Amino acid sequence: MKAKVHVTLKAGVLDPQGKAVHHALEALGFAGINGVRQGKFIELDLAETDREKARPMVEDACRKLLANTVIENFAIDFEG
Amino acid sequence: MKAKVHVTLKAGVLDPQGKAVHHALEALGFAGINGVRQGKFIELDLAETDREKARPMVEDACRKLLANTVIENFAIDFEG
Amino acid sequence: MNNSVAVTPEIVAEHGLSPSEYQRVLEIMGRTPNITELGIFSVMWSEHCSYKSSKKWLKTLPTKAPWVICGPGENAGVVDLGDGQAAIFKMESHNHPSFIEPYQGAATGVGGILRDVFTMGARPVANLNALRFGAADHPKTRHLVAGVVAGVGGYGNCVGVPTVGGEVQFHPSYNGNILVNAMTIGLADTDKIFYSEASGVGNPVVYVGSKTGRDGIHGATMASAEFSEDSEEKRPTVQVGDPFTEKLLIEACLELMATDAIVAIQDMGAAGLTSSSFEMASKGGLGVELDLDKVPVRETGMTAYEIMLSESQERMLMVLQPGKEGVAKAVFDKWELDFAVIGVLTDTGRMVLKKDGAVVADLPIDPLAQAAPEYDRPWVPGTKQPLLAANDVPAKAWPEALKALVGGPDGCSRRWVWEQYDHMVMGDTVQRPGGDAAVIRIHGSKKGLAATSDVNPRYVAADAVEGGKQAVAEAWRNLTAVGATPLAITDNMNFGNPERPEIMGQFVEACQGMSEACIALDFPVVSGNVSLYNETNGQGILPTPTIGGVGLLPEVEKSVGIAFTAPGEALVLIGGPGTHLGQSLYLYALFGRSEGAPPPVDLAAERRNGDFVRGLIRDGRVSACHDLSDGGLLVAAAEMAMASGIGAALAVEGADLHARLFGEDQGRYLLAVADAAAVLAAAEAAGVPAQRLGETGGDALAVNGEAVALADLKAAHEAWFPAYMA
Amino acid sequence: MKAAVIVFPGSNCDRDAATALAHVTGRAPVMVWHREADLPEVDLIVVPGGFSYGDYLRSGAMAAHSPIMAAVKARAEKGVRVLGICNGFQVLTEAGMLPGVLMRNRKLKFICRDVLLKVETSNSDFTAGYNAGQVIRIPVAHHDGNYFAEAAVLDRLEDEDRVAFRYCDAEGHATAEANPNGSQRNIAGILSEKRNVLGMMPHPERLADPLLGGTDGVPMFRALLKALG
Ligand SMILES: Nc1ncnc2c1ncn2[C@@H]1O[C@H](COP(=O)(O)OP(=O)(O)O)[C@@H](O)[C@H]1O
Ligand SMILES: [Mg+2]
Repeated sequence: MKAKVHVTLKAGVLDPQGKAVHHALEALGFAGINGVRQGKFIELDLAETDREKARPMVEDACRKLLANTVIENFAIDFEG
Repeated sequence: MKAKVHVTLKAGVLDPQGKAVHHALEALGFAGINGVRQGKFIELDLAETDREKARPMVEDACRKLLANTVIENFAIDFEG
Repeated sequence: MNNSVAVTPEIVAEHGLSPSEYQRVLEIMGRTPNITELGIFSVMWSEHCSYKSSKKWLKTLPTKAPWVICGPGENAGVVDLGDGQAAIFKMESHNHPSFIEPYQGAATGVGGILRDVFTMGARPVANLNALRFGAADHPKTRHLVAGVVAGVGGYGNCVGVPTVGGEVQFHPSYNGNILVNAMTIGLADTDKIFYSEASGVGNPVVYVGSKTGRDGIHGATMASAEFSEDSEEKRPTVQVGDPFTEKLLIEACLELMATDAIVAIQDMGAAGLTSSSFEMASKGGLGVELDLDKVPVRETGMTAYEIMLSESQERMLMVLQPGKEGVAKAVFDKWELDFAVIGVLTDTGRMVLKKDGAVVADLPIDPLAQAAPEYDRPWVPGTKQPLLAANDVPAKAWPEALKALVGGPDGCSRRWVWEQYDHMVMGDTVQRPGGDAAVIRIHGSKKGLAATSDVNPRYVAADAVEGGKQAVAEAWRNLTAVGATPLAITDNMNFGNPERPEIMGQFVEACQGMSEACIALDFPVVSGNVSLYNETNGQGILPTPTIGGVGLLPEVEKSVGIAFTAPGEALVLIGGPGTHLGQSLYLYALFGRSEGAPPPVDLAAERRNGDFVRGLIRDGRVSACHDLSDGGLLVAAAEMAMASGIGAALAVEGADLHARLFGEDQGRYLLAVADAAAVLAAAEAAGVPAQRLGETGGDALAVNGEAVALADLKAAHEAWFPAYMA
Repeated sequence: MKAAVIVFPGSNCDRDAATALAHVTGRAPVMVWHREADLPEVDLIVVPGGFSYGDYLRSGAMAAHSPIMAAVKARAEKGVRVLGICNGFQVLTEAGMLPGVLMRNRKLKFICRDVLLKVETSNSDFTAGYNAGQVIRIPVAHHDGNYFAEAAVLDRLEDEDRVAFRYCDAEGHATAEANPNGSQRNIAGILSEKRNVLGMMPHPERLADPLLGGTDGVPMFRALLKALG
């Protein structure tokens, strides 16, 4: 089973990468973009197949390592 | 409307970040992880509200800037 | 079974083997090769590995001097530094990958050259990079600059080797073909240098580092199509670098090298496991047997062909002393790197590969190496442009001209680039980027190493003999200008398609000019690399023989930089007045003209002037020194002033003031000295032309009473790159 | 003063820190491998610059969980001085020993150059060799030095006189132009509550030898030597 983790910056935290991408897109002539935020997407390939068993473990991994909760939120989905 | 773009390394391309995260998770005692891949998650806030009109523009942005299709794939979803 | 893919004429052609080359394959094998064997022939006989077009001419380069410990033929060149230490260095190109994926292409270029150096037992202590991009206004250029610079920095910064120097140039001939040449210098003890020659039948062959994936397999598209459905997906042509793993590999290899476990070692670079195992066995006159099932792989179902041809990064191959496997494994375990005994040396002279219990390839090593093609490609000498008289070049008011030169793409500050490189890590950087040559202290000693990279491709295009000479002379001069004794060079020969006689002519003539200069300056070639076929749509790059030079400072504290250190010092020009504007930056940048002969190099004068300047520096009589190159006297003076914030006033006489100020005559230096009279007297005694031109001081650069504020010059100088990249 | 320098597999300023310590204090530090669970008895622990474990996820994130960091934390709680430089600062924030985080530089580029710093407090064993308000020159070399913390945290740091250094101009003003990486309130280094832990992005060990271009890093090591004997 796959766990798909999205790590995104909390609202209110300045996102220099997103800002740079936004700027670059505008420079390339892409109009009508109000804003860009950039985050991380981490896919874990798990031996576990039961979502309910996997969830606490993945949440723990997010809190301990994958996200820095001072500035980031995380969201977990499962697939397969 | 939001366009959510996932940029991931093509299969077969070395993913040093994923490798490092995998290794670190194991070191932290998380077992049962077969593999980790890390990608980018980019959220574009668009003025456009029609998905079919927005798609070609976002695809173009992916090809021109957000992904290097020599080593990366991209996927686009819309929300809102 | 993939090894059963039939070898058809199409597949042979797809592997880049000509019919006559394939005929030789058949003779050597005595049968039709299977696909894995064909792949091995193909990479071993490729231009990249066999140097088939260039070998004949490379052999003419001077490679010897009493201080050369090891010249071309090993992973890198080795020169003696005295006190039991050696410098090991080489330059290598990663042009094509950097054009496709600038970040990873450049990053893996740095990774590759680092391995060439530490594989010989040296701790890498400095990196340089010579970069050439298309015209600044070409739509791709900015993106390529951003990616390449980030990639060079990303890799070097993480492994913790300072990137201390290099070059950046823009020219439309590189629009479709950028050049990324990376150089590494390492330090080793002379009694602990490691070579690639295998020895000891029965000794274990060991694989260490990262796992093997399907990276960069350049095999035939057709053959690959049969390997799998989604072959596109599985065969990225660009490798991704992992500098952290490289850092571990450096530490682990150096740790193991401190023991007596290693017999021979070779990095897996181009053509990966094939060329490393092949070259080690070939040099030792031995055979090798590998069990491909033991090779650590990152993906499932890899075929013998793929394993042998993969160009996955951060891997090394070693031959160990018998019984030392345990010692070695413990070191690699400590650094958490893969370690596997994958084979053994044999006395058969053959390379035998096994997979899934069966022999999948069996080829003779020596005949394959001996029969590697070597061509004497037709060439024609280049048409030499005539000398261009100074009065055929329009004169422009010098303040405007100077501002345009120091504030334009080719003359502006490269700070935007080198501030992205950690140039201080390792704590020995004495002269940071921005001067003539970088200087690092040899750790724990009073000595220093100087390093530079140089070539003026416009000169080479106008006259490859003089241009080749000039590139070597300029490297020598840059080392001299910091007070170093030039020791040796590495070169990176970047040219177009050698099958065109005029391109081959450029190569031949550049080698000829380089040789002359190397001999006259006692500055031999100890390593190098050739990159041919740099062209798109029949449009070749400017011929670019990049020269990486290394020099030694007996007392590093005596090195001088380009920045003035005090007001009120005399400015002394060593060498004659400026006269030559042909192919100058003045002519090119201000008038868009590439005309005339490049400045001729008088090697005897070059040597005499340089030896004199070095002597003055060593005697502590010079406080700042800059050689005159692009932009001539006035650009040099401006750079010295801008670097220090101290102005200068010059009095320059004679007709054709623009040539006096901006001429690019060779063999010249501008010095700031406290005692001008003594320096002029010494110059006269040594037969060296020297002239007092003025004095340091103030906050402007003045010529014959007319002044430009330093602040304005500096603003122009620092503005171009950041504004361009913003 | 006995000092230890922690060595992660990707540390690359460990030797530089050791060289500077030995040069200034006359005594070479002990190098301690990241897998050790225990530390020798020392007065100062340096967590050096580099790329601890490659730092591909977030700088310092993985190192913060290494066995040795548990020991470093325990010692810090007992009052042992801990100096985190560059990656070391990132590790200390990720380990929760200092508040806030170091994000990607505002301009997204790695930046290596000398910067000017205003010494905000001389009230610590690290900064006692400088005068408060003094402007010093020290190099930075980082990709992730953009200091972020919530406003309340920043206020508290200031109230408690725990901002050690700020990026500034030649006159000591913490201007936006003088800020190389976008750090909030131009913060370049902070102290822990007990003032025995300092994290800073600039590299004092890189300017502790005139041959390398300056000696503004020396007073830090001298002050530590003075305080710790
Ligand atoms: N232009 C050159 N001048 C001198 N030596 C060269 C040149 N090109 C290649 N060599 C030498 O040929 C040998 C093989 O080069 P190369 O295949 O690039 O090395 P590697 O396999 O280590 O990458 C090296 O010793 C190199 O120094
Ligand atoms: Mg090599």
